[in-house]
Amino acid sequence: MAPADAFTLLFVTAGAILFLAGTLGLLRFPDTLSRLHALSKADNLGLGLIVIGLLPQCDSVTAGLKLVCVWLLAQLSAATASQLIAGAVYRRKSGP
Amino acid sequence: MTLLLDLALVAWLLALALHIARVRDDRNAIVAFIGFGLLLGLGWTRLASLDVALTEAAIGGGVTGVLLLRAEAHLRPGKASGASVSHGGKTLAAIACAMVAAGLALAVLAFPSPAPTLAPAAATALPSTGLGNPVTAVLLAYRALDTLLEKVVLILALIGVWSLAPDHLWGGAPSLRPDVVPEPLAYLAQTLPPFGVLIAVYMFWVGADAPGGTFQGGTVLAAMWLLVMLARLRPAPETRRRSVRLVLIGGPTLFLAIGFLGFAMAGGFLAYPESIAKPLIVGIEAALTLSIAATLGLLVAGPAQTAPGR
Amino acid sequence: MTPLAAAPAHVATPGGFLLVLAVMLPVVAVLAMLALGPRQTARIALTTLATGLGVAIAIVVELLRTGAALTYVVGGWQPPLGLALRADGLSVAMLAMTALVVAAIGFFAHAQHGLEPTTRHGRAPTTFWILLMAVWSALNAIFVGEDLFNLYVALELLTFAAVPLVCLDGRAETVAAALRYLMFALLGSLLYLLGTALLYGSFGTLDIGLLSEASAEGPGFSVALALMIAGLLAKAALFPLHLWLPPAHAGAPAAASAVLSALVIKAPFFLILRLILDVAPPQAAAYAGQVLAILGAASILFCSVMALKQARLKLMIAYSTVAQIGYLFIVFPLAAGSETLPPWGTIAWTGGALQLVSHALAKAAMFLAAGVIAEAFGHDRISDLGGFGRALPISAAAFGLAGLSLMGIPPSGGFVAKCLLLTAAVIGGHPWLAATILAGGLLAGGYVFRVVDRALATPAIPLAPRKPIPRRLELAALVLALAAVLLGLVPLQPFGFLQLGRPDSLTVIAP
Amino acid sequence: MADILTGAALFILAVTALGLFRVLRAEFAVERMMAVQLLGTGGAAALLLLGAASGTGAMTDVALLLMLFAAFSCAAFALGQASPSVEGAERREDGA
Amino acid sequence: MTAAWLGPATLFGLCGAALVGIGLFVVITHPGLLRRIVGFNLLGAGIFLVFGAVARRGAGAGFEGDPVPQAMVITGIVVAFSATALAVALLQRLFDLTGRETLEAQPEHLPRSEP
Repeated sequence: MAPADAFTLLFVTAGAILFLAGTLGLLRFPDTLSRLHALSKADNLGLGLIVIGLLPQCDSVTAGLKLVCVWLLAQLSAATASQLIAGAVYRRKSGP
Repeated sequence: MTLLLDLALVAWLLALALHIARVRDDRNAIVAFIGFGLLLGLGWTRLASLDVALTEAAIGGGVTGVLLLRAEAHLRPGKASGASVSHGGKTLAAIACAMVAAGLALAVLAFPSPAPTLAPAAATALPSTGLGNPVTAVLLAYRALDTLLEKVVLILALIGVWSLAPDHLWGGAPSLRPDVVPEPLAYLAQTLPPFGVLIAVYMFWVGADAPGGTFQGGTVLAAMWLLVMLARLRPAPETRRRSVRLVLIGGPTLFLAIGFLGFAMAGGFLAYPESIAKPLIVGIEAALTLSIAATLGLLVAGPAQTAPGR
Repeated sequence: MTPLAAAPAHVATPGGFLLVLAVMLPVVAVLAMLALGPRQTARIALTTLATGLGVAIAIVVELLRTGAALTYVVGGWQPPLGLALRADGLSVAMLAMTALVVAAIGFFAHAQHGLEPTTRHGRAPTTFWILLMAVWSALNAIFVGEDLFNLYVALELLTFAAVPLVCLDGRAETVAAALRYLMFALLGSLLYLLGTALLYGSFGTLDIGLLSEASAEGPGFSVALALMIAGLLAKAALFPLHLWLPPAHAGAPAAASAVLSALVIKAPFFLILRLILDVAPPQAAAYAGQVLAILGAASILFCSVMALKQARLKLMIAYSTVAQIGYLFIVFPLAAGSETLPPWGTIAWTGGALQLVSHALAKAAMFLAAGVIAEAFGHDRISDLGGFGRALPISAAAFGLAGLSLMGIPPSGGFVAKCLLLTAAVIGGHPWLAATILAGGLLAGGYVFRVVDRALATPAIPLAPRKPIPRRLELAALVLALAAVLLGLVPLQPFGFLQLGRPDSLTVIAP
Repeated sequence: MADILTGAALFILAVTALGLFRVLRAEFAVERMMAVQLLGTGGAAALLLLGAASGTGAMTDVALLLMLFAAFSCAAFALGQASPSVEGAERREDGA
Repeated sequence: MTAAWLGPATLFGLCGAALVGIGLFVVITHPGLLRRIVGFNLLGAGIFLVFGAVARRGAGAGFEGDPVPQAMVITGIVVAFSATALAVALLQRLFDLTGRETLEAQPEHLPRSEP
């Protein structure tokens, strides 16, 4: 196996395991906020690892840039989404 | 392995559809529908239709979703569940629908082999359009009349939506304003649009030769515009404004004008002279992208809710 | 750009570009109306009506001159990859009829909008003009389309133009009626689309000409055709799928009702006709024809009785529409044709085509007359209209003349149509269809007479209009009603015309 | 290599599916918003892997759009959630 | 041969058939109009998948699918979106005017009208 492939394999596996961890957290954790935390951290890290793992497989710089772009977008949306959810949970608890 | 993947996707899609059919709460169903749209986008890549995958993710998972969510929020105060269909009626309907599905499944299985296809014909004709993406060639050259009429359909839907405003508000601005804009959303509405516009331009630009094109780019633009309006960074424009209407009709008008020019330049309606076919098509696409973005955005925004200023 | 097929399925004819104009002219009008704003809308509409009428006349002249169908291949891309437009005798008759009716309705609407100068550039009039143009474009596209998917887009265009027409006045009942209409129409479009998917999967083409040459058979084909016809039936409001129609057509403003009842409803029927005649194999066509005839007969009887029971004039006319549509569907078994005689050589075919045109003219006239009555008296309750003939003689005359055509009383287009159908039913050995035609005529006589009786009544207090009605408002209905009657006086002319462009035209067997 | 990447995509999709149905069943409506976020990340990861497996560069574009619209839908959902009248109705409906 | 039978084209075609059934069921039986509109979208998605199966089967000439049905699906998706938007606008207007979100309680007509 070429070193690049081994690198890919390693990171993709790690990413997949993080996805699993995120979902387990979602299934197991008792309250909304901790579930949210588990989900956003694990999934984004997972996606990040997969993107890093796939970078050696790219045949051009643009393709690599697009991969990084996907990850950046995920960061942005995850950050916003978790803040929005957390805000909604907070409002629900304290009342308007 | 790919077989397993396909099976999993199909099973998942059907489970989501059943969830949508059975769940009581409308909003739950709509969230599931958005998920369904995103997943269906994935499914289309398995059918090797990346153009459709992009469209489905954008329209099915994005813009339709926000339209339905807004409608649900609008209708929520009056949640009086209507008289449901009787149990017997439901069973009967279920049997009838199952029969339709089964008949359709048999028809799908009975498709002839080898499958009839226009792929070779499309490939042979592709060089004379100067394009590299056959789907774009079908949409803007071989079957350009379909696309042109479909643009009129979009505009007409918008006219229909606008006509639902009360008389004194007609011509005014639709209102997308929520009562509160959560702060993170304002942040998202500021950071996401530059990304989105970049992606839209890219989608439109690669569309001539690779999956993508005017619909996908237009939808992304529409979504970004909606986001800006939703976060109250910009108000929705008055529908009677000349500039709004000119953007709306710009794409179809250019399309139609070049179509008529074809009588003079290429011997027929919607025919392009071979030497400048590609620039003409890309020009039409550019104008259409803007028009689609404006139309989709205004369709989601709905009829006017504030009276036009004098 | 060279055509692909070795032997092209469609060869463009010199006059073919007229078909493009017929479809695209109203689209240009829609775009111009949006660009120039409400103040110019009516002017653009009237200009387009005149030009469009000219294009329709040019098409008729071209067809008569060449004696062959007009064909156009869009962009030079031959089917199956590209699209073709084609107009044979029947299509041209539909185009011409549509242009005439749209022009008359436009004339009426212009006069009516002029009655209220404060709102004439407002929401309802402006939207009406845009939608009228869109309906016209969609109808023309349906009448000349040769590609089933292109026809799907045209059908959707028609739906999206017709639904807002229903709720133009914005009352809650009409919005509900529009929504119900939209639901039925969408279900219909989707079933139709499903059928095209199956057809494409089986044959790799959606061109009607190529499909009929493929002489297709097989279970998938039948499923596809059944789905498409079922979808179109929902749009054509044939019994028992008619429930959406009466509230939708009766609730709309008069000019819009006339468009919907006279024209819009004909498009799905026209497509069913094309599917059964041109695409379906003879066996399946015969079977489908039987089913459609039974539904058609049920429509005639049930909805004529319903029309008789209505208290409001516009609802009565709307129910009458469903009943009259029924006549079109009983044509199928009567015009089945034979080895030596193709369907379009039969007298029932001619009768059906005449019914199609004469109903459009008569129904538009009736709705416009009803619109004048509602405008004059502020309501359309039949029982309270005693003596309206004295106040509005022209409208009463228009209503009566249009009624002649609906009942099938000579001399009128409706009479010739129903007479031909009756003859065909008797000759072809369909006694129950003959009986239905007669019963339908009697029932139509009943509901038309109810209104005519009111018109001629002399109540103690003479009915007075609440506002003056200008003559030109009443004129459009009279012109249409007269056209419906005149159609019966020149019965032999349309016969050969309707067969132009059909393969192997045979000599006509006149009754 | 292609098979391994496809397998990883399948794994991530399956894990995401588990999480999705958990979230759709959540008693708090806010949490359902996570469903879309989850699908965006998981779907994008799966698409990137599949794209690398089949060597189709345009798959990255689909992933990009998926992520973009997941973020967009989240925002739309949050707004439906945010209006006070809705919050009130929400509490009653959930009985929380 | 098995591979051809169980390829994505057949699988997603069958999925489309099932989706048509589910969508039709929602459209016919659900009392809420908003859900019916969602049902129409499911029905549409099923039909588009059938088109997709047709397109995938028609791979040839160096293309992985027949571009003509793919283009039709794109047109169809846009038309379906317009239909959804118009239906939603009508529904919201009806709700504003009457407070109802069903089509029932029509005095002069039968309450259930769907086929």
